[in-house]
Amino acid sequence: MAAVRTRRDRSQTRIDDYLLSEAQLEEMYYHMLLARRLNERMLALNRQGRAPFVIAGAGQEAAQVGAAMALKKGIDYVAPYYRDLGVNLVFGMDAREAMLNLLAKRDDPNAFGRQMPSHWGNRERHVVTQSSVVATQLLHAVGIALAAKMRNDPIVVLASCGEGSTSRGDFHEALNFAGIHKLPVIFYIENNGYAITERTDKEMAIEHVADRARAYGIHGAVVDGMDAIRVYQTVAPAVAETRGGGGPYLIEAKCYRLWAHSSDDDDSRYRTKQELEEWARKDPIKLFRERVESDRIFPPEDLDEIEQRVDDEVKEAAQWAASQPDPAPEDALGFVYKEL
Amino acid sequence: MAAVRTRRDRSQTRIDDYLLSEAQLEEMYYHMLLARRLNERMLALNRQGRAPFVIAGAGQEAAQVGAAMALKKGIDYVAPYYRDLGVNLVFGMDAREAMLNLLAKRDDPNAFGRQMPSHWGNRERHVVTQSSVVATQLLHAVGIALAAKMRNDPIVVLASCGEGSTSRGDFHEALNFAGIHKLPVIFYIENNGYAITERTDKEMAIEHVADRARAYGIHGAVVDGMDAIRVYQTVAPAVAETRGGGGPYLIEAKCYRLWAHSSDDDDSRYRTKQELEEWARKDPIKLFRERVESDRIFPPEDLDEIEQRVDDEVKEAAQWAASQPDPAPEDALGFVYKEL
Amino acid sequence: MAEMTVIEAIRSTLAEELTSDDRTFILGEDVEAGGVFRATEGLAARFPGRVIDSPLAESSIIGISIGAAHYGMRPIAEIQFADFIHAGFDQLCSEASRWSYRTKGDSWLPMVVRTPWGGGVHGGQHHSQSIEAYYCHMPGIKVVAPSFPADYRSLLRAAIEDPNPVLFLEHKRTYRLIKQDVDDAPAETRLGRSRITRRGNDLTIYAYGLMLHESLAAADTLAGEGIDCTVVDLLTLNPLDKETVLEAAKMTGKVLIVHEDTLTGGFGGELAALIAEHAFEYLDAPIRRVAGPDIPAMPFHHAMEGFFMPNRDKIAAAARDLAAY
Amino acid sequence: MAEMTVIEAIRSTLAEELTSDDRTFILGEDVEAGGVFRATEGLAARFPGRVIDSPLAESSIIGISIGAAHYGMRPIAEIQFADFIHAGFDQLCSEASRWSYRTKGDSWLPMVVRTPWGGGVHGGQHHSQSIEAYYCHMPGIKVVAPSFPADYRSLLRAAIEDPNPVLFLEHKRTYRLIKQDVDDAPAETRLGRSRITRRGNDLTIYAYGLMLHESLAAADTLAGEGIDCTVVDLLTLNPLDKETVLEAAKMTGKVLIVHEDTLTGGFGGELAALIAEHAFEYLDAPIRRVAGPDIPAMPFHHAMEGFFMPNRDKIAAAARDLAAY
Ligand SMILES: Cc1ncc(C[n+]2csc(CCOP(=O)(O)OP(=O)(O)O)c2C)c(N)n1
Ligand SMILES: Cc1ncc(C[n+]2csc(CCOP(=O)(O)OP(=O)(O)O)c2C)c(N)n1
Ligand SMILES: [Mg+2]
Ligand SMILES: [Mg+2]
Repeated sequence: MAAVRTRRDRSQTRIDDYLLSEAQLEEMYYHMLLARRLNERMLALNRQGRAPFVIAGAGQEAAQVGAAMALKKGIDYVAPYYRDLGVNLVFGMDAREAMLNLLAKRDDPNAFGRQMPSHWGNRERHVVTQSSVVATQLLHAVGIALAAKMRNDPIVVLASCGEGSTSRGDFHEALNFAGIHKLPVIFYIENNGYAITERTDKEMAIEHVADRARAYGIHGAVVDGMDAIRVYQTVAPAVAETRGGGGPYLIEAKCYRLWAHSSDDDDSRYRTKQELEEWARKDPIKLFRERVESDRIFPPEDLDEIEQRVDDEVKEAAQWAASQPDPAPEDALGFVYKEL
Repeated sequence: MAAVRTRRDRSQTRIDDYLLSEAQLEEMYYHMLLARRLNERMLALNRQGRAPFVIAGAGQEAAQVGAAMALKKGIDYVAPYYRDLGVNLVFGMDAREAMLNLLAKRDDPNAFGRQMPSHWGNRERHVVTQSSVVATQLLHAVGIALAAKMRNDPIVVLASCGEGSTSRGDFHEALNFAGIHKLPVIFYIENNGYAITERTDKEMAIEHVADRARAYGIHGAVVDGMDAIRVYQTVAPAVAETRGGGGPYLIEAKCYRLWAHSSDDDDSRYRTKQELEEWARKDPIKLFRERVESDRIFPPEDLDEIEQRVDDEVKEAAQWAASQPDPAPEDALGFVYKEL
Repeated sequence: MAEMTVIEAIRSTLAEELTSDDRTFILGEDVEAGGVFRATEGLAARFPGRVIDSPLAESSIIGISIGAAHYGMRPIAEIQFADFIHAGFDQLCSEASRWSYRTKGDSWLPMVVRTPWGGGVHGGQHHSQSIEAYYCHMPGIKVVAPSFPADYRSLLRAAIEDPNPVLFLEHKRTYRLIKQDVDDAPAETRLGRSRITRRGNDLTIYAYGLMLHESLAAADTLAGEGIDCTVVDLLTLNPLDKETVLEAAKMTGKVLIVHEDTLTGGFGGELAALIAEHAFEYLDAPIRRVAGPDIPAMPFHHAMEGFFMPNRDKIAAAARDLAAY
Repeated sequence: MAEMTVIEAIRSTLAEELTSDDRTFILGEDVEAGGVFRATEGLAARFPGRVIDSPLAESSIIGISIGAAHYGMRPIAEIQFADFIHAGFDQLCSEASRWSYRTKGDSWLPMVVRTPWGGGVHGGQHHSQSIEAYYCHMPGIKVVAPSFPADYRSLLRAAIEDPNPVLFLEHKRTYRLIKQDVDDAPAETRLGRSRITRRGNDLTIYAYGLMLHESLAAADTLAGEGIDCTVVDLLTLNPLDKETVLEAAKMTGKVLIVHEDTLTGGFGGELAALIAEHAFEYLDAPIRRVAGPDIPAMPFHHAMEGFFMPNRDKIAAAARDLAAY
């Protein structure tokens, strides 16, 4: 995990209401904010014609960072999906790498320019490589959990996807297998209300994806995905339970896609300004700051300082990454097969 | 539907306890028995080396005939699976055709020798053609129901498969779509306890497949599939409700596969004689006869006469079919594309 | 006469077919809002209830279309990107392709699966694929890959009217790139026919989709150098118009097969094999193929994408070699 | 030395690999009870917890194997019949084939998918298919199709030890039909190599699986008629041993490609294309293919099945024509 440069030594002691320490809360804010600011910069670069494609997690930072922080870095695995910049930051990606990924630079540690941006993957960091095909990763997560169980490794795998992606057969097959073998997997659904243009009622006839847990004999939970602290407080005990052999979880984080689907999408054709404005008021980063400020966890200056640090990092990273080498044309070749 | 030659004119009036008339009960017994005796003859032919492959529905006749009788022949559709000889008999297949199918004769109206036996299909009779690939037909049924709904045709589609087959992604995708569009489909699961060698606990972590209905916002029901009358009484109202726009049903008929998976399978390697004997006592045909006899619906002679008639038909059909023409080698060609 | 892009040709044909045949309907992801390429823009409002958003599930899009077609409708399924059709492979291969065969024509499936394919749009591994080779090895499925707007119109109409499952491949790079004056009257193109688009005596180039345009451009350049090319627009890939393919090979004795798809096991192999068997005596040179390299799929970065994509220069270079042979 | 059938060769190799490498395990339908062909008979008892019955869901068998392989295990997946792999096409194509490529080797997948393929067993449309063409068009997947028990042993071991996804095709008709004395010592066969099994100057036959045996039988007959055939056992189909393929073509100048799979778009097209490009100057005759007819899949009835299946007589007849050319 990228070291979070704390302003002063934060307390490691849990704050009762939060179940999180000051240090963790700072990390939480830092990662959420970094995800947002990186995404903003990425979109700006796209609008300037300097980045061909952006797909972002704006509105889902709390869902992502809160869940990822409930895992043990270096031990647990994540099989994330394209919006999960927040998850990746928690798992050790830094701003520079995020920018290398955006620009498909030769040294992007995720895909070396071979995949679209936001297709994560890093073996050493336990981030499972992913394609654009949604929901396939749920089965990979199950396979990792099966293997770990066979080896008696006490790990947990968190696999995430959008609510629309739960319509695919692979979702069913993954949860079914995990249920049968009581595997240590958290299926984590970031329900942001849309699958590109389709609202949730086009994807399912039920209100909560999490209600599907019963169909597989596994645990289900719904959490307010705009509240990072609640997310953490929901996912952390589930992680502990599944690690202890309690079987898989299906957790649904209710959130909202604050931006269009991607830089190629025009969302004005299928949703109203009014809807957007309503949700903007629930912005997870804004909410978080308001809460920790009103609870006086940190002085506002500290939070401002984190904001400043994030801005600096993003700016520096964008500049640095732009100057990094592109892949050569013939870098298209190689590694079709692994040689050991 | 093949005319059932009744011994005398049975009453068409419903018998209160049964919700079925005498005539229907006779038809029910006739079709269950015909299915069983045909399957027995088929297996005998296989053992004599005269039929290369048999896959039978012994133990599931009540589940099949009871459900099919709840539909409107000529109007409703079935998308059956390989064990569903009983469904097909109710929908109009006769003993001769069943034997043509077994022997892959040129004039088998299901597949003209092109498919393995028990791969049903007959457009005119509203029996949807099926492959060996399990569960694909659930989606075809949904497509038919969607089309019918678009056309305002008040039909119902019954799609069946085994409990093992519900593990496939297509099961999930079919139920999800049907739920979203409230389509007139009955997903009918014949839970016979085994998927070849695998018991149900290898296929799912829950006890009742029907509990999955909730995951799709549709109705679910479990019924004793060894009792044809109960099956009818469960399926008939569901058919009426879904026809009226009440949305799809997932109905699970608990039954038992009395024989090995197929003529190629040796079930002694994975189940005990004792288990088989216990279930043989619940043989759906035996149970049915006992009940109508003790309730004095028909005199025993009538039932004996039906038995005799069935035996005669099966014998005649087997002989007749054996003498029917085989496909010529070059009949392998043609109809790759439909010409209109 | 009106100038139309490829996407306009498709959209207008869809509208016409929805108007003229009430058995047609559209099923796919995001089609109600117009689809990601806007092929169905405005249609949901014009044809209420007949443009249907599917859940995000490709096997179901195909499987449900099969059922609806069996019932007598004429579903037009949209798979958002060809790259995502793979989850529907089973429904296409095990079911759709055999529906007529296994019932000896008792049942049949008048259905179309439209899907954008091909690269050169910065789509990376999963938004650039060529999928035709898989489906050209699936008797029972027809595969169509037009290049010009007028052919998109006539072949899409023909596909919808055909009683068989048709995979209708739309090269996404050409959607807005290629324009053509299109007659109001239906063009003559029929399913199952290829067309000799340009005639020349020195060598024959076979192509489809974007590569047909690149091949024509290459042929122009080569003409200036005194190399006269025949260019065959294959149009329907399965079943293939063997007659036209072989005629064109025999005419020039030298053949160059072009496709964007990766080389090994690509559709070009079948073309080469046909020619090597049935036009052998006419051949004056080795059969050459220009195709994508044998890597799983197109990389994202533009430099590597450019390396992957065949284009007019690579085609012209191979043609020069061949002409000089 | 012991005489072994193909199925015994497979079973014994599985047992050896489970013994020698504790990262290996078996996942598939009915494998605990031994599988429908008894390839895994007795293994569940000998290796508790390492022979795992999967639910009836092919996409999950492949997808879960991917995850386990990524974690460092060596899963050996069984797809009960090759015909049912289609639902796993997406996991193989979109995921397994690209795992190494898209991470530039940061991640990789040491996994094997074993599956019985081929016809002649009265299996009808869905228990007889050839699937190799699809996967030979998938760079990143290795495809192996042995013919002799000794090669089954060495190539299955090599497949399990390979760090890449390998599709291991077992011709089900040969399971009990083909026997061979097998050394205790590992055979030399390596992934990626074809073998010239028989040498003759008149023409070259390429084959794999059951058809290799039929080709050898045809070659015997033809030898009695004074026609001497070279027979190439392809063994690994993807990536292909181009060197051996071309060498054998150049040696005789006449080539006959044999496969059970349907003709159009089959693997034979690629072979023919390679030869027509890279051995063109050596060719003395059109490239011939003997293959299944272009129908969706093998019909059930034995008369039609016989019509479908290539065999020694059809191969010999084609070879005679070719020799006489
Ligand atoms: C199998 C597949 N089909 C279609 C697509 C195209 N596509 C990309 S994202 C997306 C919507 C996903 O919605 P959801 O799962 O809710 O995730 P979100 O984007 O809302 O986070 C679609 C249809 C795809 N990537 N994969
Ligand atoms: C997709 C697919 N995979 C595997 C098979 C092989 N197979 C045939 S029947 C069967 C078991 C089916 O079990 P279930 O659904 O419970 O039906 P049952 O045979 O018990 O009636 C299997 C695995 C198949 N036909 N289709
Ligand atoms: Mg969403
Ligand atoms: Mg069963």
